Amino acid sequence: MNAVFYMASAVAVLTTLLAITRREAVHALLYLIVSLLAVALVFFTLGAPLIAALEVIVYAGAIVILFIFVVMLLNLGNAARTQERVWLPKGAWRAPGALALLLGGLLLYVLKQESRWMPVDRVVDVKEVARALFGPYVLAVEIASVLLLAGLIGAYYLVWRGPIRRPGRRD
Amino acid sequence: MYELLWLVPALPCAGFLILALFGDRLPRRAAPFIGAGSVGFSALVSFLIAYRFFTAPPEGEHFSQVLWTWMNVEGFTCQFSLYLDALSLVMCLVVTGVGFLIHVYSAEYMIDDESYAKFFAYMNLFVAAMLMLVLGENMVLLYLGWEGVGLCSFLLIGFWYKNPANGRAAMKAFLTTRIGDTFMAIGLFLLFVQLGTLDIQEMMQRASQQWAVGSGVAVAAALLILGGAVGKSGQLPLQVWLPDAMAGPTPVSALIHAATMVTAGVYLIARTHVIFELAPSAQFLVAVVGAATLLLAGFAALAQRDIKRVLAYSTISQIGYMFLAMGVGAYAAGIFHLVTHAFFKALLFMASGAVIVALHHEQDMFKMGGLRKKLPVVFWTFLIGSMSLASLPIISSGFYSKDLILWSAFASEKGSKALWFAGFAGAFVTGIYTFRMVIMTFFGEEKTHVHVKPGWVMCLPLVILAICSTFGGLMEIPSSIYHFPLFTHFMESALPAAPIPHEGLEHAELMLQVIAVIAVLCGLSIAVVAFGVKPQIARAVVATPFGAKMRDLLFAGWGFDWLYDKILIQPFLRTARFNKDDFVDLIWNGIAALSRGVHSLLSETETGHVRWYAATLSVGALLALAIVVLL
Amino acid sequence: MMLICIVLIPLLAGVIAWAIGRQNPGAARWVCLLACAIDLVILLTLWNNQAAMAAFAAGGPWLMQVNVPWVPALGISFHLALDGLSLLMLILSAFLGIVSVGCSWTEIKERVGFFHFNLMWVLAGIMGVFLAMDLFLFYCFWELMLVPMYFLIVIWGHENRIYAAVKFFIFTQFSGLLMLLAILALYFLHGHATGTYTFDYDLLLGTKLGSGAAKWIMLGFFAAFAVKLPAFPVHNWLPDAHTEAPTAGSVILAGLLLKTGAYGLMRFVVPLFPQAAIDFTPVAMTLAVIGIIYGAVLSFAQTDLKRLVAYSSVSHMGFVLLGVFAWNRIALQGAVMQMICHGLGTGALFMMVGAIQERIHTRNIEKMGGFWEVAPRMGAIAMFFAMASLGLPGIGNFIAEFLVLLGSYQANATMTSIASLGLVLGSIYSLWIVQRVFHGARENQAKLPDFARREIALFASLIIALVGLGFFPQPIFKTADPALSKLQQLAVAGQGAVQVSEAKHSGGNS
Amino acid sequence: MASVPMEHALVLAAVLFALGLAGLLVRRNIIFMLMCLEIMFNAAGLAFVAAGARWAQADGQVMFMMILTVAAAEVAVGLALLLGFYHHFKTLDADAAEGMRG
Repeated sequence: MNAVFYMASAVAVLTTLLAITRREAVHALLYLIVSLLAVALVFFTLGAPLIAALEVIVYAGAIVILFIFVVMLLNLGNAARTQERVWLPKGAWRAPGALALLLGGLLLYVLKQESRWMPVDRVVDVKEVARALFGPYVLAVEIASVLLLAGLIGAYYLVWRGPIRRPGRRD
Repeated sequence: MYELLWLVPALPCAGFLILALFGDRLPRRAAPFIGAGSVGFSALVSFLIAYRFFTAPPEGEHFSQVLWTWMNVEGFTCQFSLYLDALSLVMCLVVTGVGFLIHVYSAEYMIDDESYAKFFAYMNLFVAAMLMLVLGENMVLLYLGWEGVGLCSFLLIGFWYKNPANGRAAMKAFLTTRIGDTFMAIGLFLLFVQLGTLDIQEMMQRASQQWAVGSGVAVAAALLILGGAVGKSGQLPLQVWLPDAMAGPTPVSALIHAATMVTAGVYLIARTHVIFELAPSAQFLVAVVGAATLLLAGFAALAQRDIKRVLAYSTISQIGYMFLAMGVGAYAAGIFHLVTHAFFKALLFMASGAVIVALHHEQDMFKMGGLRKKLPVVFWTFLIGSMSLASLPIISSGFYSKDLILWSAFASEKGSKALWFAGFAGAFVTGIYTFRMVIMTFFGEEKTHVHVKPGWVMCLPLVILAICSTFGGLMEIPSSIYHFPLFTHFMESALPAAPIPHEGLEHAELMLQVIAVIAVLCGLSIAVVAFGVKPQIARAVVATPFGAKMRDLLFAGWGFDWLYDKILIQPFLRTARFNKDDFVDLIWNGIAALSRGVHSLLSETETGHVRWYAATLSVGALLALAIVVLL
Repeated sequence: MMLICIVLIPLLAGVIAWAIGRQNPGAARWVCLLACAIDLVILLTLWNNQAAMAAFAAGGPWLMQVNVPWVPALGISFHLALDGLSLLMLILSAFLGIVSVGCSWTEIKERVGFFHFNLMWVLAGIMGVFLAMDLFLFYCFWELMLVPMYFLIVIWGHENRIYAAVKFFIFTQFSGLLMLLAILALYFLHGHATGTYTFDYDLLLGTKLGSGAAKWIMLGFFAAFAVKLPAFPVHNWLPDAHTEAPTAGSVILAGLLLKTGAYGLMRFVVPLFPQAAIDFTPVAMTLAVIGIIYGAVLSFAQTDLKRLVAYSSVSHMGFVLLGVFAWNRIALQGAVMQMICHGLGTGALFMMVGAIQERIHTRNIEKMGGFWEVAPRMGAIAMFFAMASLGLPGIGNFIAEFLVLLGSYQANATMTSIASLGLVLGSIYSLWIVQRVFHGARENQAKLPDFARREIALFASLIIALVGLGFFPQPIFKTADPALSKLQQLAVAGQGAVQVSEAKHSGGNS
Repeated sequence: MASVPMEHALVLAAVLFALGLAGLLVRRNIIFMLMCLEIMFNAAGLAFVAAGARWAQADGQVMFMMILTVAAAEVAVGLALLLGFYHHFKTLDADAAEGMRG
C-alpha cells in the first residue's frame, strides 16, 4: 500500500505539472483528470474511501467536465493556441515559479520542523463520516447547501442574457 | 427745567430717525424744516437750560440725569446718563447754536442736491452724537459720541460719493482719527483697571486721591488720552486728515471740521484735566504739540491755493492754540478760544461757501478776485471773520481769546517764553495768510464770473455769526484793558482757575498785547503788500529755487502725507497684497498635497490585474508565514 | 420635555420639507419658517419666565433639564439642559434660522426640499450642541451639524464648492475626532478614578486629573473648538467654506456654527480643565491676538467680497477667544455679546453679498462700485453693517468688543493693547467695503434692483436687534450672568481641587 | 493497512498547492487560472484529509466535503463569470479587465 501512495503521489505531481504548462486547454484538462484520479488514490491509501469516491465523482466527474463544456462553448480555435504562445513566453515562469517554490519550500520546512512520522493506518469509513456529518456538523451541511444554491443562482444570473433591466439605475 | 436735558441730544436724534427712515417719502421741502428745526428746538432747550443755570445754578454747579442703565456686569457698571456743568453747557450752546445756524445755511446751500434729506439726516445725527460727546457722564458715553461724530464726519466728507477722491478723503479721516481713538480706548482700559470706574467725575476724584503727581500710570493715561485728542482735533502728528476733509460740502466743513467736532480733543483734555495735572510731563507735551502744530499749520496755510484748505490749515493752527492753552493749564482760556473760534471759523467757512457757490463750485483762490463789489454781504462778513481769525485788537472776538492764551502761555507756571514765542509767531503768520486769502478772494480784478448770489437764508446766519464774532469776545476782557473775566469766572466751577501770573508781571501783559498786535499788523501789511499792492513780490519769492521748494513743501502740508504713505500705508498695502492668499493655507494645502502624493504612490500598486493581486496576496501570506515560522 | 421639542421641531420640519419639497417648494419654505418661528416663540416664552430665571439666578442648577438614560451600560444619558448662556444661543439660532430661510427664498431654486431639510438639520444639530450636557450626546450633535452643512456647500455652493466642502469637512471632522478621543480619555480616567463610568457633564466636572493628562485632554477639546471658532492658524477652512456656501449656509456658518466653538470653550474647556486652561492662557491669547490682526489684514487684501467678510469673521472671533481666556466676568459677558452680535452682523453682511451676487452674478469687488446711486437702501444698510463690523458705539458689536477688551486688559494688558489695533484694522476693511462697492463711480452696468420688501424686512429685523443690543444690552447680561457666574465658580472650584490634590500629592511624597 | 506517514501526505499537498499557485500566477488565460484554483483547493482538501486520517477521525473528511462544496460553487460561478467576461471583452485574457487600476 505504501508503494501505491508514493506512486500515486508521483503521478499526481507530474500530471499537475503537465496540466499547468499545457497550451491547449483540453490537454490540460485531461492531465488534470489524471492528477485528480491520482489524488483519489492517495485518499484511498490514507483510509478515506468515501472521499476518494467523491474526488472521482465530483472533481474529476463534475467539475472538470464543466470546464470541458465551457471550452466547447467558447469554441476556441487555432487563434487561441497562437495567443497562448504570446501569453506564455519562457521568461513568464521565472517570478511566479520562484514565488511558488519559496512558498512550497517554506511549507516543507514547516513540516520538517514538526516531523514526527505519524503513521496513518486506520480506515475511517462512510458510517463514521455520515455520523459526523449529520451529527455535530449538521449546521455546516445546511450552510453548504445554501452556498450551493447561491452558486447556482449566481451562475444562472451571470450567464443569462435575457431582457433584464438592471435595478437601481434611473434613466 | 434741568429734567429736559435729555431732549437736547434726543431732538436731533429724532430728526435723524425721521429723515433716515422716511426721508425719501417726505416732500423735499420738509427736510430742512425737520433737520434745522430739530436742532433749533434743541438749541432752544439748551438756551433755556443755560438761562436757568445762570439764574438758579443746580446744587454743586452740576446736574446729572440718569436715563437708563446701559451696562451692568459684575465689576463694571455704566449708566446711560447725561452730565451738565459749566463746561458741557458751553459746549452744548456752541454745538446747538452754531449748529442751528449752519443747518439754516445749508437749507439753501444744499438745495440743488439730490440727497437733500440724507444730508440733513447726517447733519442731525452728527449734532446728536456731538451732544452725547459733551454731555456724556462717563467715558464710554463720551466714546459713543466720539465715534459717532467720527462716523458722521466720514459720511459727510464722502457725501458726494461719486467722486472716489471724496471717498478716499473720508476714509483717511476716519482711519486717522480711529488710530487716535484706539489710543484713547486703551487709555480707558488703563483708567478702568487702575481706578475701577469710567464715570468721569468719579474717575477724576479717585485719580487725584490715588495717584501721585508725575506717577507713571498718570503719565501713561494722559498720553493715551492725548492720543485720542490729537487724532480728533487734527494735531501733530495726526493732522493729515483735516485738509483732505474739505472734500465734504462746505456746511459740513463749517460745522464738523471747524466749529465742533475737531475741538472735541480740546474738550476731552479739559474734561480730564485732573489726569493731565497729575502728569506734568504729558501736559507739557500737550503744550508742545499745540505750539508745534500752530506753527506748522500756519505756515502750511500760506501756500495753499484752495480757499477751504487755507481755512482747514488755519483751523488746525487755531486748535493748536487751544492745545497750547490746555498745556499751560489755562483751560478756561482754551475753551474761550474754542467758543470764539467756533463763531468766526464757522462764519469764514460759510462765507467761503457762499463764494464757492457764487463761482460755480470754484475753490481755487487764484481764480477768484474782485468779489468785494459783487458779494458785499459775504465780503463784509468774511472780513469780520478774518479779523477775528487774525485777532485784530478790540473789534474782534479772536483777539480776546487768543490774547488770553498768549498771556497764559507766557505768565503761567507751566508756560514759558518759548511757548509764548511760538504763539506769537503763529499770530504773525496768521495775519499773513488770513489777509492773503481776503485779498486774493475779494480784491483785485474779477477772474471768474459770479454765478448766483446768496439768498437771505444763507446771509442771515452769516450776519448773526458776524455779530457774534465781533462781540463774542466781550465775555472776557483782560485786566489790562478793563477787568471783566466773566467767562473764566463762569468756568471756575468746572475747570480750575487760570494760573496766577508771576509777581511783577502786571505791566508785562499790556506790553505783550502791544507786541502781539504789532506782529499781527505787520503780518497784515505784508499780506497787503505782497498779494495786493505788489503781487510781483510774492511771485519773485516763489520764483527762486528755495522759494519754490519751500512753497511745494508747504503746499503739501510739510510732506506728512508722503511720509505716512511711505512708512505706513505702502508697507501695509504691500503686506496685505503679498499675503492675500494666506500663507497658512500653504501649510494645510501642503499636508493635503503630501497625502495626495503618497496616495498616488500607493495607487500605483493597484494595477487592476487580478494576477498581480494574487501574487501580492501570496507574498503577504509568505511573509506572514515566514514571520511565524522563522521568528 | 420642552427642550426635546426645541430640537425635534426643526428635525421634523426638515423631514416634512424634504417630503413635500418636490411638489411644493413654497410650502417647504413656509414649514421651515414656521418651525423656526415656533422655536423662537417657545424660547422667548422661556426667557420671559421671570420665576424660573429668578430661581436660576438664585443658584438653581439649570433653568430646565431633561435627563433620560440612553445607554445606561456605558453611562450615556440623554441629558439636555438649559441655562442663560444656552438660552441666548438658542434664541440666536432660532432667529438666524428664520433669517436664513428668508434669505434663501429666491436664491435656492433647485431641490428646495432637500435644501431645507439640510438647513433644518444643521440648525437642530446646533441647538443640540447648545443643549447637550452629556458628552456623548454632545459629540453626536456635533457631528450632526457637520454633515448637512457639507451637503449645503457641496450641492448648492458656488464654483469651487467641492474643494471648500471637503476642506471644511476634513478640518472639522479631524478636530472632532481629537475631541472624541479627549472625551473618551476623560471618560475612562474619570471612571477609573471614581468607579462610575459616565459621560454626564455634571458628574465629570471636577474630575481630578494629573496635570499632564489634563493638558492633553484639554488640548483635544481645544482643537475641536479652535477649528470651529476659528482660531489662527486653523482658520483656513473658513474663507473657502463661507465663500462657496450658499447665502443661507454662510449665514448659518458665520452666525451659529462658529459660535459652537466659542460656546464649547466656555462650557467645557475651562470648567472641566481649569488649571490646564490657565496654563494654556498665554498661548490662547496669543493665538487670539494674531487672529484678530491677521484676519483683519487679510480681509482687506481680498478681492472676493464674500472672502473679505469671511476673513473679518476670523478677526471678530479672535475677540471671543480673547474674552474667553481672559476669564473674568466683564470679558466673558463681552464674549457672549460678541457671539450674538457677530452672528447678526456678519450674517447680514453675508446676506448682503448674497443679494449682490444674485443681482450681478459676481463677487469680485473690482467689478463693483457706485451702487449707492442705483440702490440707496442697499447702500445705507451695507453702511450700517460695515459700521457694526468696525464696532461703532451704539451698535451691539461695540459693547461686545469694548467689554472683551476692558476685561482682557485686566488679564493681560500687553496683549489687549495689541488686540486694540484690530479696531483700526477692522475699520479699514469695513470702510473698504462701503468705499469700493457703494461709493465711487458706477463700475458694473448690470441691472441692480434695490432691496425689495422681503429683504428690507430681514435686514430691518437685524438692524433693530443690533441697535437694540447697542443701547439696551442689559437683558443679555442679566440672562447670561448666572450661567457665567456658575461656570466661573466651577472653574475656581476645579482649580482649587487640583491645587489641593497636588498639595496632598506632594505632601505624601515628602 | 500500510502506514503512510501523515507528513508525506502533507508534503504532497504542499507541492500540489505550490504548483497550483505557480500556474495561477503565470497563466493569463482565465480557464487555466480557474483550473489552478481547483488544484489549490484540492491540495488544501488533501491536507485536511491527511490530518483527519492521522487522528483516525471523520472531521477531516467532513472538512474536505465542505471544501468540495465551496469548490463546486466557485467553479460554477467562476465559469459563469468567465463566459460573461468572454462575452464582454471578446478575450480570455485576465489582464484585459483592469478597470480597478488606481
